[in-house]
Amino acid sequence: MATVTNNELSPEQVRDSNIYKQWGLTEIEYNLIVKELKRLPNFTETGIFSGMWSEHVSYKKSKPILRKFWSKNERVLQGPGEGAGILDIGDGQAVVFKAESHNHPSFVEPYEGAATGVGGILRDIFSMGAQPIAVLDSLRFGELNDTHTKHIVDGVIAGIAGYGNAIGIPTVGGEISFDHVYAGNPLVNVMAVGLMDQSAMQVGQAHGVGNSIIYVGAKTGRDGINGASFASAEFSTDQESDRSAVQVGDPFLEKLVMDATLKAVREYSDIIVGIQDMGAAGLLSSSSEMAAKAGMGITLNLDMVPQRETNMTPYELMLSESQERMVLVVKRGEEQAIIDLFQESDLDAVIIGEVTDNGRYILNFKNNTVADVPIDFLTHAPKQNLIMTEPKRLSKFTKTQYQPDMSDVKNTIISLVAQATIASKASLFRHFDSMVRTDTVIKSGGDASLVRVRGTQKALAMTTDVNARYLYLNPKVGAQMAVAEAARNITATGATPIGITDGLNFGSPDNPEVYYELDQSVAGINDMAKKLNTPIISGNVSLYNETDGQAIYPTPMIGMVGLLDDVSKATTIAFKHATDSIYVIGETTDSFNGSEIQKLQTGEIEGQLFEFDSDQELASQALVRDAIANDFIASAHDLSEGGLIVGLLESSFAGHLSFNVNTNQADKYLFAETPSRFVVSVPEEKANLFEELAGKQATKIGSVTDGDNIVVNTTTQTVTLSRREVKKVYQESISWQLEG
Amino acid sequence: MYLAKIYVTYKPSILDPQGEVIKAALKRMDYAGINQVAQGKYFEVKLEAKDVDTATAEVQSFTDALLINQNTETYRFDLSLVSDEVSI
Amino acid sequence: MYLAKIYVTYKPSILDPQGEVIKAALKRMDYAGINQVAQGKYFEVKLEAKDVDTATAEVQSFTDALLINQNTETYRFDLSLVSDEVSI
Amino acid sequence: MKAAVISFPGSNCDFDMLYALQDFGVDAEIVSAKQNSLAEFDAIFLPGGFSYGDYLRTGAIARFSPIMSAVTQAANAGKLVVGICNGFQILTEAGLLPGQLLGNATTGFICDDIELSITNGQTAFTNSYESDEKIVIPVAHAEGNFFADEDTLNKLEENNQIVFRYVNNPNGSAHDIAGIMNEQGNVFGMMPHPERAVDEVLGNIDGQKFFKSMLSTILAKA
Ligand SMILES: Nc1ncnc2c1ncn2[C@@H]1O[C@H](COP(=O)(O)OP(=O)(O)O)[C@@H](O)[C@H]1O
Ligand SMILES: [Mg+2]
Repeated sequence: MATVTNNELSPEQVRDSNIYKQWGLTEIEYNLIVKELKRLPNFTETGIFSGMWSEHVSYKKSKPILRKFWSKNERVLQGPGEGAGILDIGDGQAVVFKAESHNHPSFVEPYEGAATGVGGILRDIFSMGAQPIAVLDSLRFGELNDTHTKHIVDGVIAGIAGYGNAIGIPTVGGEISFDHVYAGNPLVNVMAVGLMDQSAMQVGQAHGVGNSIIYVGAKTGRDGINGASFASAEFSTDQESDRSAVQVGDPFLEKLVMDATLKAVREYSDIIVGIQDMGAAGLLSSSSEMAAKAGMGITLNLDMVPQRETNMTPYELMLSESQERMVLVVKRGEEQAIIDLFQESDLDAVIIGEVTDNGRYILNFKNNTVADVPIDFLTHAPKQNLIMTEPKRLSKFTKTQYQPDMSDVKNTIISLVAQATIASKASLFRHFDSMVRTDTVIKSGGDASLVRVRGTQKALAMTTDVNARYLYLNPKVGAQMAVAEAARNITATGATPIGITDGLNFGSPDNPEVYYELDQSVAGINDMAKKLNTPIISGNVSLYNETDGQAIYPTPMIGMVGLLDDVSKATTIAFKHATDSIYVIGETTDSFNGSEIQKLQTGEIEGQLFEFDSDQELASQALVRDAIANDFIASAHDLSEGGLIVGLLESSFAGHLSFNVNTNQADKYLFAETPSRFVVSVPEEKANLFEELAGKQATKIGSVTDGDNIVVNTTTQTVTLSRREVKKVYQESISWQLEG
Repeated sequence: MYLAKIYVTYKPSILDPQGEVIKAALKRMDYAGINQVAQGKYFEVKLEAKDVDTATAEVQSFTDALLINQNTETYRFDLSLVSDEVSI
Repeated sequence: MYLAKIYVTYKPSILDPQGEVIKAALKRMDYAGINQVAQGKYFEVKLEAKDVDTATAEVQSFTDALLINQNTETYRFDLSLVSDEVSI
Repeated sequence: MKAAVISFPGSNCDFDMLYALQDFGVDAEIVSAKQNSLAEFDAIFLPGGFSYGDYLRTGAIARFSPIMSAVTQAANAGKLVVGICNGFQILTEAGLLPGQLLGNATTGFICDDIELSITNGQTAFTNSYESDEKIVIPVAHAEGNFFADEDTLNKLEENNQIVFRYVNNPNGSAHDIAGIMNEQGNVFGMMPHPERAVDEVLGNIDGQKFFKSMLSTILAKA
């Protein structure tokens, strides 16, 4: 074993200088490595352990909790553990989806951070053999009154657009909200959805002794070195120097890689043994995990790795996070066909190693062996059992619900629609191509988005949701509500929810209160997922979302997909005809703690979260799906942030009609955020049928009207609004705040 | 008034996909002698400042803050005193 | 080997929205003295040529053909002889 | 009628165009930009996307692809040559249409449904529309701001070469131009995407008459 190349530290120097600590290994972990190898690890070996044992790659801290996810039902073809999860959607077809976070890179370098997030999640999808069909996002920023936040918002939006538009996969939906806790730690989660024939399924496994490891795509540079350990570190505002680990994306190259990979899967499925994208910890984690999953070993010759820069060390080659790269395992002797296919698109495709049966991870470089370690050991970071304690704030919250100040209801409504979290995000998502591929039936701007499956009657509904303020007040119930809300959005299109991907964004797990939040959130997601029969088939964990010790709200983003068997039933939120009756489905109760109105009027979020009844939720959703299947309703919209009044206004603004309603409740209930509710409109000739189906679940509150006047009667007063004026505030508020 | 001409390029380690694509196109167009192509940005900024030191400090400050991305880009600039006539 | 540094800018009559956006951003960031901002492109091209005249002709030829759009852009360039070492 | 949809590296609306043509019963196929003949085709479509990553300038690199001399030949032979979005940008870079598409006046990519008016309803691309009909067609571009010098613009106006205009100009285009043709009337480019507006399921069929117009033109010639 050669120990020193390129003036690297010797094994003794590695030990004595404690450099492994800078790379994120603890002393206990380092000693474990020494014990297992029965010698000191050299520089490269220490580096690869630090990469593989980082939280970002190994999930060593979150795994005990993630294991609890419920991820099996009759549809699941592939659960967590591969690039993405896969669900059966009938006709021999399958839907593939997953979410990924790029929080830290997007804070450091918003454009490239967000862009490479999109690139990375798309590679997860097409490496399974699926054609990506849609991208969604879930974004959290600080409040919009801060110049730096504006800069981050602009960069992140431009980055998602820059990558997604160019590669030609529509960004069909997402969500954005703003709270001060994200000012130093924005969240950029992206979700991608793909479609495939079940026969084309690929997994990232390296079976078969002697089979070849082929490197495909961009050349390796020094970008993003240590990105994996960087993603697992907390930010401190004075640590600018750490910020060199951001990669630069090239969507043009990725489109070539994507098209060629899918062509290879179509034409050579018999000789391709496995495919894996290079994500966190690059070539290192992709190659070692493929071999470990297959119970094999692997030997790589690093001299063969295409290099963009000179004098790269083995450590750099293995840990580089250069984008747009893939690893393929191909049957021995059949490599040329694959190499030719990629070269036709002017892409590098090079044999860099082979599968072995010795269970070892061996790296050769310039005629030396620079690493030789047991692969099982490398890919299984020592478990960590962390402690959890209930956050102190939770026991201090009282049950009393906040009571909104209703002294000026009209202006309260206008201020509410101007709030960045409520106002239309169209001025932002307008930068995303939502229609390329010409399959987008329902675009951004409603509840869930809907993408048809060409050549069939089917369509896939998709959404991302989470209201982190609820989780801040109650991690478990808040998480149930996040899943419920995602499902309500899917249901409002007429589709049935079928599965979940998640993006678990939390603070430092070493803080027992944060670890508790993580545990309770997963428990809440699980509860509701089981009720809805929507298994969690993939996901992502992003921890250490803190700045100077201040953690973000617990923010487990829920990405959900639904199936609509008959696309002609697709329903949108827009009111369709004047005189249609408007109904509210579900009860409205005193639900104000954690609400938008509490935030608007007090600037704070506090108190015990209001109640959530999952049976009520299921009943409301079942009714809406039934009513849509029977063609009884013209529009359906779920109620969430801002309550009934915001829901009504959105259904009005999405089309060109107004409304006249009488809630028969006090003013404040216009703003209550009671879950499990929808607002629907029903044509006159269907009203009886609908009422019969709904029974007590629906309450008629008024009708859709022509003209500019919006009239809202409550038991205390009548409020009249100009549709044109309020719509202008709703549509332009974000631009005003960004430009102001 | 001062005119700053600012030349921004990628740091050597950063991928320059544009440069690669342009080089390939030039080769296809039979410019055989082309060895390397890098594309960067070029800014001309006119600014008022009380003296050349202030102007220099100002240019460095806003270039670092806005014009470049310090993670991936580097720059150099020339500064000259110009008449107050506005068009560049 | 020759190194050509090529500076491409819009013709004066062409509106440069990008430049305007940058100027507005700089003003918001309190760089009050900023008068005008124009954004252009900057290329560094290394090429082999038998002498400086051939290199000059070559640079003009490919810049006219590919690097600029003559409807809206103009350019100037400097040429220098450099050693054969490849990185710029 | 046989139609070619050219696929440049980075094109991403090539299949959208193919499907739209096939919906109208056209015998259409994708042709790689590495090919150099288009002899067997009656109509050539340059689709939207980011050819060569849109590096340098939109369309600048694509215009030097091998296929482009065949496209020029087809144009000179009087065949229909249609560029949508990036295809329009490529046709202007190649000099088959005048002008250039600059960055949007309000910077950034815009994807939206946009109202167009039919300025010339007597062309091979619009004869199925009523003159002065207003339609809604999606746009999706960051560089759709049509620029040409005064003389060129005057000539376009005088010769009725402006085919579509924006009702509310989204990108700063001179004379609100959304689509133009050459003097002979066989080469056409537009920034909006009619192929995204042909399918009932997607909620907009205002692009159907664009395809019907071309079909009737070709059938009339045959
Ligand atoms: N970042 C984004 N990207 C794309 N679409 C978005 C984004 N943010 C919001 N939208 C769209 O705006 C609409 C409303 O979003 P949201 O208020 O989050 O809905 P809901 O409260 O029903 O979940 C949805 O159609 C959503 O897809
Ligand atoms: Mg909703």
